Amino acid sequence: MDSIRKRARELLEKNTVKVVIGYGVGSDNTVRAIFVRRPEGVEELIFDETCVQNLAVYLLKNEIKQIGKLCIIANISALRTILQLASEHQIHEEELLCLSVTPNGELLEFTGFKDIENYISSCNRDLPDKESEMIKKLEKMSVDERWQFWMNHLSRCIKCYACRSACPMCYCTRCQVEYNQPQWITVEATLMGNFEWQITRTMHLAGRCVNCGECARACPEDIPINLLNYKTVLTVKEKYNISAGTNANIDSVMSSFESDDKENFIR
Amino acid sequence: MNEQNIYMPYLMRIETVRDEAPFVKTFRLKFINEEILNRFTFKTGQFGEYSAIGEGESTFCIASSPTLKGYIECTFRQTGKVTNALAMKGEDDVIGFRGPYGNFFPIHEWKNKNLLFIAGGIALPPLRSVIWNCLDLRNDYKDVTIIYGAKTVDELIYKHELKTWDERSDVKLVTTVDPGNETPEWKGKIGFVPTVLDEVAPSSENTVAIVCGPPIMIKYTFPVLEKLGFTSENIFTTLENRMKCGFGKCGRCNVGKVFVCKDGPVFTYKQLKELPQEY
Amino acid sequence: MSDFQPKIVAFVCTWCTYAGADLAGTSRIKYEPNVKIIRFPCTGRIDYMFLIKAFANGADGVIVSGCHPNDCHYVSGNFHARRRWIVFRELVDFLGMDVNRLCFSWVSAAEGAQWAKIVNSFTEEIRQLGPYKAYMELVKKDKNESVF
Amino acid sequence: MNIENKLLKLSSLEGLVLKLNQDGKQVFAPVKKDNIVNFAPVSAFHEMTQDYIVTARSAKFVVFPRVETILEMQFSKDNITLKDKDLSSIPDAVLLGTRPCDAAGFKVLTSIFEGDYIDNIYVTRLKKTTIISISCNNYDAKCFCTSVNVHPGGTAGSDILLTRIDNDNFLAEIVTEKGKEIVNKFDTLFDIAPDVNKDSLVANVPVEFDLSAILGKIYPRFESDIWVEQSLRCIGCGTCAYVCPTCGCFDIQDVSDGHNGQRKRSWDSCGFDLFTLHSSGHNPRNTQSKRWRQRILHKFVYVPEQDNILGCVGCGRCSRACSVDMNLKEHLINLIGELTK
Repeated sequence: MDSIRKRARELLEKNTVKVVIGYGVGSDNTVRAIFVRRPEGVEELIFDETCVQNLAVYLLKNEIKQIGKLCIIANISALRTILQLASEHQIHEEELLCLSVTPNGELLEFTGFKDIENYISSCNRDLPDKESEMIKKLEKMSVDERWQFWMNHLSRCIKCYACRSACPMCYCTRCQVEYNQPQWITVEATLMGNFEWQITRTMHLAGRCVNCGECARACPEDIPINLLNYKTVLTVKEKYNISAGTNANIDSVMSSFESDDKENFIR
Repeated sequence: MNEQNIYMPYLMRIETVRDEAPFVKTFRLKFINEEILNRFTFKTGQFGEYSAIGEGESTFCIASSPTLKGYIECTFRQTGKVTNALAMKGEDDVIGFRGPYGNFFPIHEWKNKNLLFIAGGIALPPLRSVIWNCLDLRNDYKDVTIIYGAKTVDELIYKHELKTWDERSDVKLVTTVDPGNETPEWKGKIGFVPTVLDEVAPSSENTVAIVCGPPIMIKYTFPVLEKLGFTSENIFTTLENRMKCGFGKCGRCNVGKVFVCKDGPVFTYKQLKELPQEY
Repeated sequence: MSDFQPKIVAFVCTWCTYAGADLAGTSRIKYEPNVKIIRFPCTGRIDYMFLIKAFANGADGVIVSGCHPNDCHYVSGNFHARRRWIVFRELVDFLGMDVNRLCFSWVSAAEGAQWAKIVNSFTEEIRQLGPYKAYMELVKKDKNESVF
Repeated sequence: MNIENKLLKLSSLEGLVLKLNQDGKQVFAPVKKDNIVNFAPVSAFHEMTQDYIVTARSAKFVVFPRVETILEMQFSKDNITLKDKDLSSIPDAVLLGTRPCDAAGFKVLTSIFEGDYIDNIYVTRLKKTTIISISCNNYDAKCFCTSVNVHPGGTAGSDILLTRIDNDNFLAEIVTEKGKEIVNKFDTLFDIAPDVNKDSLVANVPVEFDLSAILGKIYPRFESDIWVEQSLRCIGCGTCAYVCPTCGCFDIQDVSDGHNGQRKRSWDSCGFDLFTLHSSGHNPRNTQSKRWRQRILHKFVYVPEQDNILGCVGCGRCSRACSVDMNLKEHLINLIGELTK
């Protein structure tokens, strides 16, 4: 933690960066994002295993971009997001600086996307155990049971779009649901609309999701929507052997192809 | 019609459809229900919620003068789902209308004054209502000057009425188009509305200015008017913000403390100066 | 065989399957009349939302069909489509939709008989499955008066 | 009317829930499901949980559903028929277990939906809903009702307010005629009130800030940087507005299949970019900081000035639901600090 504060202070004092996006103590002993712009502010920075929010969501927020060059204190999810965003040409190496800490407390400073790629390749990128088990459990259910499971959950959805806002990969300035010619998905939070919205969200994130789980964490109704994304993560990995957020120079999975993609259902 | 449901539109039949400019249409609408037809009144500057039933509602001003009885007119540009659906309608089709909502231009306070109308592009409809209202009470007012500009000659709306105004000896009409967009036959001025206003330099003496246009035009027109000596309480404009309900409930059209739908849409420049830039 | 006449919507590419279906017709091959064909320029244009909306509007089964791999008129449209379908099929299966009601096929312009065969067998499969009640339930809920 | 006190035994409350159900009323009460407490229909008292500070979502959905058909339309070949909403189809409902802050929230919603144009759908729903609140005997760090003039034992907005005396007994304060009707109808369930000091029975929520330091003072700071500062970490979802008991902003949309259609009113949030976007592409509130400012000013300036009622009841739901910890209480305290600088 001290090493992060020290480095952040240096960066701010030398004016190398204008703002450090990091974690700080929130209300009631929670952790939240903080934006440090003055060297003396670095004392508020913390970094430990409770720092789970994917701060990369702030990299594309206009009001933060306007401040100037950014430094982000990134956990593994955020690092993977940065690579994925880079592969989609949303961020550029010279615009930001990445700091991170290894599990044994060593400060990492990434000078480029290549660095991040090297580090990520040695990290655990698997889905969390709890969710993997849940997916297996759901897969074992009958179709009807699965349908019931999702209908129960999705009937609670109030269409607050917290899943979309919290997702660092949902950076479209105008979302598909905001177009009304045609109105693909109802504006109101009705069950079918909720169902279609989740299909849309998941399909748009297929091959791009870095399984940070931010969508489910943001959901005020605790709907396990991250399972949908994780399912596509597994599909993409199994069928095409690609994991999002490991390579800054990769074509998007859903807009590229191999002429021998394997499937067994097309007649 | 049930008076109790404030969201219930009146059904109106389209009497005529007129193409004003590319993607701009004017509907003449008549209430289907006789009772409402006879009862309905509005004041110039007020607006309504027009619905392409099954597609949604859209907000436009009432573009005809209140002095004309039996019908109202609205002019709109096709920009989205509802306006596109409306544009598909033809004569004898039925649309919905709720209103009138909002405040109005205090034309009775302008008696014996000169009137200066300044409009840009698709913002002429609200002023058209006032212009005709005042022209129908012509003896109440002194000089009437209209400065109207659009991007291109094609985009000037109400072309036939511009002609009528031009031919009238008691109206001074100045039309202008953006530089570079004039056609060889173009007889009017060339330049942006604020510049042309500066050129024409109407006297501010005993004069009320009524301005309506896109935000950028309004922004540059106010200083010119002030330079010409207009006081801020003698400059009127009408605002528009995204609206859903029209009566101050849906919570989106407010500019600071005031709701455009309830406290507006007509404001003086004096009032606007005290409001934050949320329009 | 039950009396149920399923509604089936087929999204097909104009260059291969549509021509194939045409060939089936001109060759006077009889096949089940339950299919309503919607023609697209390419399978790459067939958005997953089309399939969802077909079910929402009362389809009991959906066929998606286009050119065989390497035969796409636009070179790679069907490859892109295939990637999309693989992910989409897995996803809707995971969401509890009945993937047996989705039929994907490659039918070329020369395969009129193959088209008739696919339509016949798929119609029979859907007939066995019966109407898609679960989805209709969802649509009905959507039209409910008010949602709390 | 004067508030009348009664005693309601726990066993009688159980009976009351059954009887209300039998009476054809839909009873909504806090129910715990998947560890979240929310209002849901209950048929018996035991389905209701006692273990909650406030529910995750507010109770406003009973009078202001998240999606509501406001009128229906039918299309034939050359005719369009509009069908008004059948107000008599709105069911009688009872809200049991709302907190005094929830009840106070209805007052704010009412001030929005009444006024110059009276929204009869809302008014009818409210009229057909009896609100039986239960005073708070506990609170958490997100609660700040007392700071915004709402009391954990306050009767405003409730028809009947229950306050727990001990394990088996509630003090029932009959606040309105509607509450009185329930008491009259089921008078065998209510007993004579004991002499208790109610204040000692309800939670003592500390006052955390001085409201007068905000009221009338933030509007001049419209252009202040504090709005940008506070909203930097806001990600712009609509959660805060959707869980709020006083947020009444809505959207109107038509849904139609070409033969039949409905015009629907649904919740909307000022946190969305689309909320104020013009068709020209111009957006008066184009950044998150402007939208955050709108939210605060709406609650603490616009509603108080227009309707003479504070737009926030201090339930703290927005702060609990927020995934990025936009803590309203903290922001208000921070705002006061800025104002007094």
